[in-house]
Amino acid sequence: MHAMLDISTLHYLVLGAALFLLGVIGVLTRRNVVIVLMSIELILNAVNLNLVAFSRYWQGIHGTGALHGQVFAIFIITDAAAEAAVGLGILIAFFRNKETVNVDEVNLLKW
Amino acid sequence: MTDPRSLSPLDLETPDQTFLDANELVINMGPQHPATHGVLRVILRLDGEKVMGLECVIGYLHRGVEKIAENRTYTMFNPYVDRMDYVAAVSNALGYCEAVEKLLSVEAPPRAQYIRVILTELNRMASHQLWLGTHALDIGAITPLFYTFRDREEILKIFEKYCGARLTTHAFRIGGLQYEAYEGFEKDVRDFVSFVKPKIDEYEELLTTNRIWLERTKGVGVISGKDCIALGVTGPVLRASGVQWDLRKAQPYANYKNFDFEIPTGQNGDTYDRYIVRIMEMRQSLRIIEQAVEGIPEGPIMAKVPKVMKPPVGEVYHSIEAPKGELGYFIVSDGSTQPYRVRVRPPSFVNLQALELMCRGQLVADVIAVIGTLDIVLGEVDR
Amino acid sequence: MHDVVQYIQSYLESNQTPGAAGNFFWATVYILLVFVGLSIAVIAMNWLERKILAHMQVRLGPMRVGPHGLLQPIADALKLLLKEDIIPAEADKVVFWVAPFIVVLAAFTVFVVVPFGPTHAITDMNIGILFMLGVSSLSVLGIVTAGWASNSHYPLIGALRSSAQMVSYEVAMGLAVVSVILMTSLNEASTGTLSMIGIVQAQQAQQQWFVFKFFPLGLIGFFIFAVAMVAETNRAPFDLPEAESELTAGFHTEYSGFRWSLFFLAEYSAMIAVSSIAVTLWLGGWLRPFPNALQGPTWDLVFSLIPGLTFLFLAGMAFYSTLRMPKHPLFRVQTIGLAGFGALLGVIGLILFIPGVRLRVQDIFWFSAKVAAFMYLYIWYRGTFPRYRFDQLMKVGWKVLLPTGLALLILTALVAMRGELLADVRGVWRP
Amino acid sequence: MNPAAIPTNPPVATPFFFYLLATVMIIGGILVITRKNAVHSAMALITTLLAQAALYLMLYAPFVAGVQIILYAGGIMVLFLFVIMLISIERTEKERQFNKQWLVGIAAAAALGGLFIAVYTTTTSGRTLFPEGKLSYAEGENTQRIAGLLFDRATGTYMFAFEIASLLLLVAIIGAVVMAKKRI
Repeated sequence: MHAMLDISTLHYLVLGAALFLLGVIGVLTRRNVVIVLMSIELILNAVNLNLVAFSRYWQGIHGTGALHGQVFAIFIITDAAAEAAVGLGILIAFFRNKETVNVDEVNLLKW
Repeated sequence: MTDPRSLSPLDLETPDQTFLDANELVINMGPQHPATHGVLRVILRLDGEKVMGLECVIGYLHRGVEKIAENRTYTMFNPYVDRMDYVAAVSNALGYCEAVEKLLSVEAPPRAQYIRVILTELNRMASHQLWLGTHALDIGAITPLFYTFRDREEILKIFEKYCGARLTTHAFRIGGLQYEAYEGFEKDVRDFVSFVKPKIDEYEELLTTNRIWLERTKGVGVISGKDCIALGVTGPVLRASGVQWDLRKAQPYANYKNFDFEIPTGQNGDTYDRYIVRIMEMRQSLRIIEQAVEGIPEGPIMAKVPKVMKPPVGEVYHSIEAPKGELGYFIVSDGSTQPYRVRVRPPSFVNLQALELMCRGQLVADVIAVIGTLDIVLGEVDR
Repeated sequence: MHDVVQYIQSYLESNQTPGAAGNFFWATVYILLVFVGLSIAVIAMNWLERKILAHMQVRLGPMRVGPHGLLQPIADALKLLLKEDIIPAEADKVVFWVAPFIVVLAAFTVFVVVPFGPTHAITDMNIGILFMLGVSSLSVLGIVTAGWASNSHYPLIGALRSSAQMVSYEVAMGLAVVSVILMTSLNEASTGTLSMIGIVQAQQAQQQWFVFKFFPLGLIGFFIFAVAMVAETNRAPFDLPEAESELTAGFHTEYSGFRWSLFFLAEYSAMIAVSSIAVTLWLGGWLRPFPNALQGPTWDLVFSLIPGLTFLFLAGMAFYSTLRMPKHPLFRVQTIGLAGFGALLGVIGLILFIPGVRLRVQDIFWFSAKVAAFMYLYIWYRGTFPRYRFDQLMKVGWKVLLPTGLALLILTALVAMRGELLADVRGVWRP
Repeated sequence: MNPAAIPTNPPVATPFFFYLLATVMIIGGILVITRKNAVHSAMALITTLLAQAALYLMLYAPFVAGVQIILYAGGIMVLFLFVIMLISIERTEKERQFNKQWLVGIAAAAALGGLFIAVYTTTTSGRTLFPEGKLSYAEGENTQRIAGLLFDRATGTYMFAFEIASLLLLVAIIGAVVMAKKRI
């Protein structure tokens, strides 16, 4: 197989980085809270991709394949579920009070 | 419960604000909808699945029956009443004929009255069977529909043999009957009674103790007897709320006082009780039919009625217990061949008033169940 | 050329699934076979549902198109394909287009891991059951987007209902599945498996279908799954998302023609998919009845003859019906058609008697027979039960099935681990 | 580890599938952050997530792939769609989509991207920091191994973390209920 086409860990890392950047741009520039939350999911997924790629690279202490990265990815998915549930809960409470879903209108801590 | 009459729809407090305090969902159920039994249009205001309010829009089947009556002679108007409650055409005709007979101060001969009772009670069976099938279909049980239609077919066959029509029978004439009972009428009716008795048990087997049926109907669309009376609701709906009011007993007409039968009543006024009351009414109808068929007297079938009917000036109100409730005819005569005014008190129209009271705060699925349990026929609501 | 033949033949001796053997030719063949088989099953199911339901309801069902309406599904399919494809003006066009495909893809993709036999699966995944549950849960996305994209109230309510319903019942379903996975770990190595083939092999090794394991725990799990799977596929009595009398047609109210038929296809293949899960997890998958009690070459022969005999019996039924067809010129074509159908069934039955075919196909037959029993159950439910109301549906899901599932899981774990637990207790009390 | 257990079938057409899935993911990611309509964003995100699940399969992480499909695509995204449908979105579509600090955001992202490039191109003694990984266990053992790390008495490094994660989920459930409920 051609060396250029061989897929190494770095390929996955670059892809992860690209997704991470897209997520960062989304979080920093969009006004709609739902899309901001989705961008956060993108970031978390980019991290997950890196972790799983690393887990293939990291052979464990005795070279038996310890899969720590994959376990981390599972924890991150758990975390993402919790984040989405609470985030969307806040969003609904926010929408009920202000009738808007734009982040830059959340400039009061109290209303 | 406050008296519903004292409240306008706006005064009725909504059970809950919408979940998001925001846009409530307004959906338009009907006039083209599989479960509004014709062309009823219900505008539902929903919070998710919960009904916050509803409004019935009727009139899609309005044919001006009452106005037509003013331009027809008494005899000519007779077939029109069949088109109101078209699933219980015989009852409509009975009410109209008796009202005009009252106006003319004649009475149908006993034999005619017995045959009238048999046909009317058969029609009550047919109406209840149709109701049961469609009601069960609305709640999602599709099989009872085919069972009830299979058995209703036997009734329609008897009608067809008797007067040639199956649905809009025009079975009675003012003053009695047009046709003598055909050869073997009694046998057919007896056969039908023995045929249908086990079938009613069959319906009950499918539904009465079915857990899902119980959950879907118990405590759904509850209406108290007091509210029923306040809203003028009659028929099985009223009786299921515990009020023992049946015009066949309360104001006996057409020889009903000669028959021995019971008025089934419920206690809770919910959909399940209405179902049970109607099932029991079917059995009572069979009982009346059995008695009537045993005791058909011989004799004439037509009273002495003038060819050109000119009732004396005056007015009359006559009501009968149609399958759906009190069916009343108010006829004003100015002494001419045509009625000056005919006003029909259709049971479906009046019963439909209770819909909002019964549905408020319930779920969308219950609206369907309640429309079904009210047993409305739009031909009668809109006239 | 010889290499190609060698490549193709090598698989037949490998005793592996095409996916595990890495054989792309056979994987493609299996994918095509599964796809075609599934389509035929959906068509047959369509006809059978209408006929069986009709006979439950004292009527005949389709009788006009072909003998006993056998060609009715094909006529319907033609009608649907030729129908005008209507997209509502205010609909979100892209999402409206995509939604039916999501549902169909989700419903068909799960069959990648369904084991019709020890070697008759497209592939065997390490996470087989997880994959099946995951991919079949994707169909809810299609339903939600279909309801939303229609931009109409009834579909929206239907979509919200179905998403809530499917998500809730997945929980109970998952708990029942996990209790089975616990049961698979009862071997010397005490490692369980999520692989569909592994689960069936565990049942074979433990000489017991999991429905009878730890009686009545396995049975309870099976019942939880059997209820949840009906809700998961939106079938009566849990067919609220498409409750005809309330929401006209639920989430696919605005769909017509080909797109609607995709939903239809997806619904039936999803029914087959969840039934396959139930069969694999609790009813021994491809295992014939009594694989251990009735062992030996004689019994093997007897059971391997049953598939052919079944088809011959069906052929006999078809011929009997042919004799009963009205002797009238108008029915001549139909009579010939029915006889031809009977002959087809008979030929299939005879082919199934050939020893090589017999041994390879009997697993598929037993699997399909068990799935067919579930399909009959689905139709039976539809003919018998009224529809649940939404809150009652949620009550059944969350207040009945979920606690039962949790209790079942804990009990199964306790029973499965009783040896170690007892050892622990002894260690504590008698040090 | 028994060397015979290591899979002998080499993955086929890996580069093709990698680039295909990577393209799908990148396009999906771009669509997520640029669409006006939140439902379209969600659909794009679902596509991205599914492509990522396929990448996990290519990385011999089937269990993570399964969890990704069942939890992310089947669970979290349904939640997202549900919320998008609950709140009206017709109005937000006509509004300004990007906030006032979009320039700063893109600048920050660019800086971060520069950092990534700097790290990934760093080489020590002629090789990058991240050489290609090798699978050192049988593919079919993936789930069992993860379970071992999470639950096993002997090898369960993450047992405590797992319990904490379940506590986190409990807190999240209660939090979400409290947030979304009007009156408690």
